[in-house]
Amino acid sequence: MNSCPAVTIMLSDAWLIARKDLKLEIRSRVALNQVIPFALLVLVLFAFALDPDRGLLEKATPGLYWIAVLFSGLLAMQRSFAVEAADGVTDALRLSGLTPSGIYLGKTLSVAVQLLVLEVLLGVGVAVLYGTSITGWLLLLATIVVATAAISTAGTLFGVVAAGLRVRETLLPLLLLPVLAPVLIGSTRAFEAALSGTPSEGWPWVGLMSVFAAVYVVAGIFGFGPLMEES
Amino acid sequence: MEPDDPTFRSVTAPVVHLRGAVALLGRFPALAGVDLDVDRRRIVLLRGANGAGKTTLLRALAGLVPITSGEAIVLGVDLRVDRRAVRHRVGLLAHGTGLYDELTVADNVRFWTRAARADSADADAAMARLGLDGRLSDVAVGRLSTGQRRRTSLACLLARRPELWLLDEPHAGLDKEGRDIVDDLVRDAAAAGATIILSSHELDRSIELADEIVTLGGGVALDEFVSGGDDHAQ
Amino acid sequence: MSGVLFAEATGTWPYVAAAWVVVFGSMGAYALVTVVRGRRLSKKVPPEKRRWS
Amino acid sequence: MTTETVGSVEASDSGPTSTGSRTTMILGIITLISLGVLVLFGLILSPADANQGEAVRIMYVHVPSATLSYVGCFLTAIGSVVYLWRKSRWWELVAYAGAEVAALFTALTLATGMLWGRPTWGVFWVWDARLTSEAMLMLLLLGYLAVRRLAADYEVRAKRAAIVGLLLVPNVFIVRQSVQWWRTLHQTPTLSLSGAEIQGLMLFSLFTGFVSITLVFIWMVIHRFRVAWLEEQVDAEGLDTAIAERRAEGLVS
Repeated sequence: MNSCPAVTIMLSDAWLIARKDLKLEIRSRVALNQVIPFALLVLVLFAFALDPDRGLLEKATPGLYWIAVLFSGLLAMQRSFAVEAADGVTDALRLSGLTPSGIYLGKTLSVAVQLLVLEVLLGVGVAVLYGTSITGWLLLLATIVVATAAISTAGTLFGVVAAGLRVRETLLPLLLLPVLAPVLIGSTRAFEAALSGTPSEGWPWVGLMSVFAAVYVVAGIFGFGPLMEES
Repeated sequence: MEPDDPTFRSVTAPVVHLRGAVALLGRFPALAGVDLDVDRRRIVLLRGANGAGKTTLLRALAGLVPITSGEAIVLGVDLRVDRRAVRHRVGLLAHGTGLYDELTVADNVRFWTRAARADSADADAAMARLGLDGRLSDVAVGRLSTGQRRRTSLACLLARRPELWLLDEPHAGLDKEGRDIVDDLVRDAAAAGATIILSSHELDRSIELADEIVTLGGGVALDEFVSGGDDHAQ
Repeated sequence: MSGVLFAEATGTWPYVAAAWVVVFGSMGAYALVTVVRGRRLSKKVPPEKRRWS
Repeated sequence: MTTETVGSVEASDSGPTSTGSRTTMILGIITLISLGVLVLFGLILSPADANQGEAVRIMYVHVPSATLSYVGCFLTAIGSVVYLWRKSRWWELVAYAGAEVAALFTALTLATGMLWGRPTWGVFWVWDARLTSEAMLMLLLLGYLAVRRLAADYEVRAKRAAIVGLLLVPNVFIVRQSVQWWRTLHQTPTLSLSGAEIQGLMLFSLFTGFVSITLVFIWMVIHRFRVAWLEEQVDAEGLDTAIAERRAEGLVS
C-alpha cells in the first residue's frame, strides 16, 4: 500500500508539531501562570455562586468540573493558535512542507496533553475544595480520556476555522461551545454515574463521546488542508 | 511588439514563468498582469516604489497568494493548478520572521529544518554560517535584536536548501557584516544551482549582486509592460 | 365539563393566534426583505448575468 | 389574447429587475394559495383536539417548520460538501441560502414550540429533548452564518463556512442523541409534540401545513440564493476597472 508512507509522514509531522508546541508552552509558562490559575479561580467562583453548605455544590460537582475544563481549555486552544499567528509563522507553516493532517494531529495532541494536565489539577481541586469522594475510577478515567479527545479534536478544528481572523477570540467560543454541548452532557453524566456508584449508566456516554472524537479526527485530517490554505 | 520569441528563450525551462499574472488581495489587484521569466541560477533584483507589488509577487511565487488569471509556472509547477506543490521547494524570507519568540534560535532552526525534512546537520551548519552558533543559539528569539532575528530566519531558509530563494528586502535591519553574509549566501546559492529573486532598497549593493533587474510599478513589470505591449498582458 | 373545556379553549386561542401571527409575519417579513434586496442588487448587475430572467 | 400575454411576459423579463422569474412567480402564487388553504383548514375548519384543545392548531405550523429546519440544515451540509469537493460556487451559495432559511424556520419552531408549551405545560420552556435539540440547532446555524458572513475574502469565508456546514449534520445527530439520552435518563415525562393520533380534518390540516410551508421554504431558498448570487456579481464586477487603475498607477510613477 502506498498509503503507509503517507501515514508515517503524517504521524512524524504530528510528533514534531506536538513536541514543538509543548516545548513552547513549557518555555512560555502561559499555561502555568495563567490558564491553571484561571481554572482554579473558576472552581472557587462556583463555590461562591452555589452555597457549599446546602449540598448544591456537591450535586453539581461533575457539571462544574467539566465547565471549568471547557472554559480553561478554551483559553489553551486560543493560545495554541495565537502562537501560530505570530509574525509570519502562518506563512512559514504553509511553506514548511508539513502535511496539514500532521499539523492538525500534532496540535490536537498538544492541546490534549495540556487538557489532561488541567483535568488532573482540577480533579485534585474538586476533591479538596468540594470534598468529593472519588469512586468508579475506571469510568472516570475512561471519561477523561474520551472527553479530552473529543474536546481537543473539535477544538483544534474550530480553532483553525477561527484562526487568522480579527474576530477569532469571539468566534471560537460561538462555534465550539454548541458543538461541545454533547461532550459536556456526556462527560457530566458519566461522572455522575461514576460518583454515584452506578457506572453502567455512564458507559453509553463514553461510547457517544468516542464517536464524536472519531468524527472530528476524520474531519480534521481532511479539512485542515483547505482551511490552512486561506488566511 | 516583440513578445518572447522561442529562439530567445533558454533551452531549459525557466524557473519562473509568468504571463499576465493577476493576484488579488481582497478586491485589490496587487498584481495586475505581471510578465516575468527567470532562468535557473539567475539572481534577479525586483525594484519599485512602495506598493508596487514586490512583496505580493514574491508571495505569489512561493505559492502563498493565489494567481487568479494569467499563466504562472514556478519550478515546473502550474500555480493555478496546485500552488501547494511548489511550497516546500522555495524559501521565502518575508517581513515577518516566521519564528516562535518563546523558543531558542537552535530550537527554531531545527524545527523548521526538520519540518522541511532536511538533515539536522544542515541546521547546525546554517547557524554556523550566519554566526548564530555558540552563545546565541540558546537565546529565546523574543530576546534577539531585529538583525539577529533576520539572521535566524535566513538560517532556517538556508537549512531548507530551497531551489528558489525569494528574499523580501534581505538587507533590511542587518549590519554591514550581516549584509555581506547575505550577499555571499546568495552568490553561493546561485553557484550551487539555485535561483534567487530579491527585492531591496539597498540598490547599490543589490545591483552589483544581480544579474537582472526588473522594475515593478502598479502591479506589473514595467520593462516588459512597456516593450511587450499589452496583447499578452490580458 | 363542557364549560371547563370552553374556558380552556378561550385561554388557548391567544397563544394560537400569536403563533400563527409570528409564523406568517416572520415569513412575510423575510420574503419582503429578500425581494427588496434582490431588486436593489439587480439594478447593479447587467441582465445577462441574471440567468433566471 | 395570446400576443398580449407574451408581450407582458417579455416586458417583465427586461423591465422590472428583481430576483423573480416566471417560475418563481407561479410558485409564489401557488404558495400563497396553499397558505390560504392552510389558514382555512388549520384555524377554521379543523376541530380542537381532545387532549390539547385549540393548542393543536399551533402544531400545523410548528411541525412543518421543525422538519424544514432540519431539511435546510441538510441542504447546507450537502452544498458544503459539493463545494469542497467540486469547488462549485453555485453549491456554496445553495448552502448559504439553505442555512439562512433554516435559521428562520428554527427560530419559528422555537417560538411556536414555546407558545404551544405555555398553555399545555404552563411554562414557555421545558427541557424537552426536541425543543433543546432545536435550540442547539439554532446555535449551530448561527455559528455557520457567523463564519459565512465574515468580512474576509470570499475563499476564506466560503471554505471555513463549508467545513462548519459540513459538520452540521454529524453535530445535529450527536446533539439529538445526547439530549435524548440526557432527558430519558432523568425520567422526566417527555411530552412529544406530535405524539397524539391525528385523524381526519386535523391530519389534512397538518398535511396542508407541510405542503404550504415546504413551498414557502423552496421559494425562499430560491430567492435567497439569487440575492446571494447577485451579491457575488456585484463584488466581482469592479475587477476589470480595478486592474486598469492599478496598471495606470505604475505608468505614472
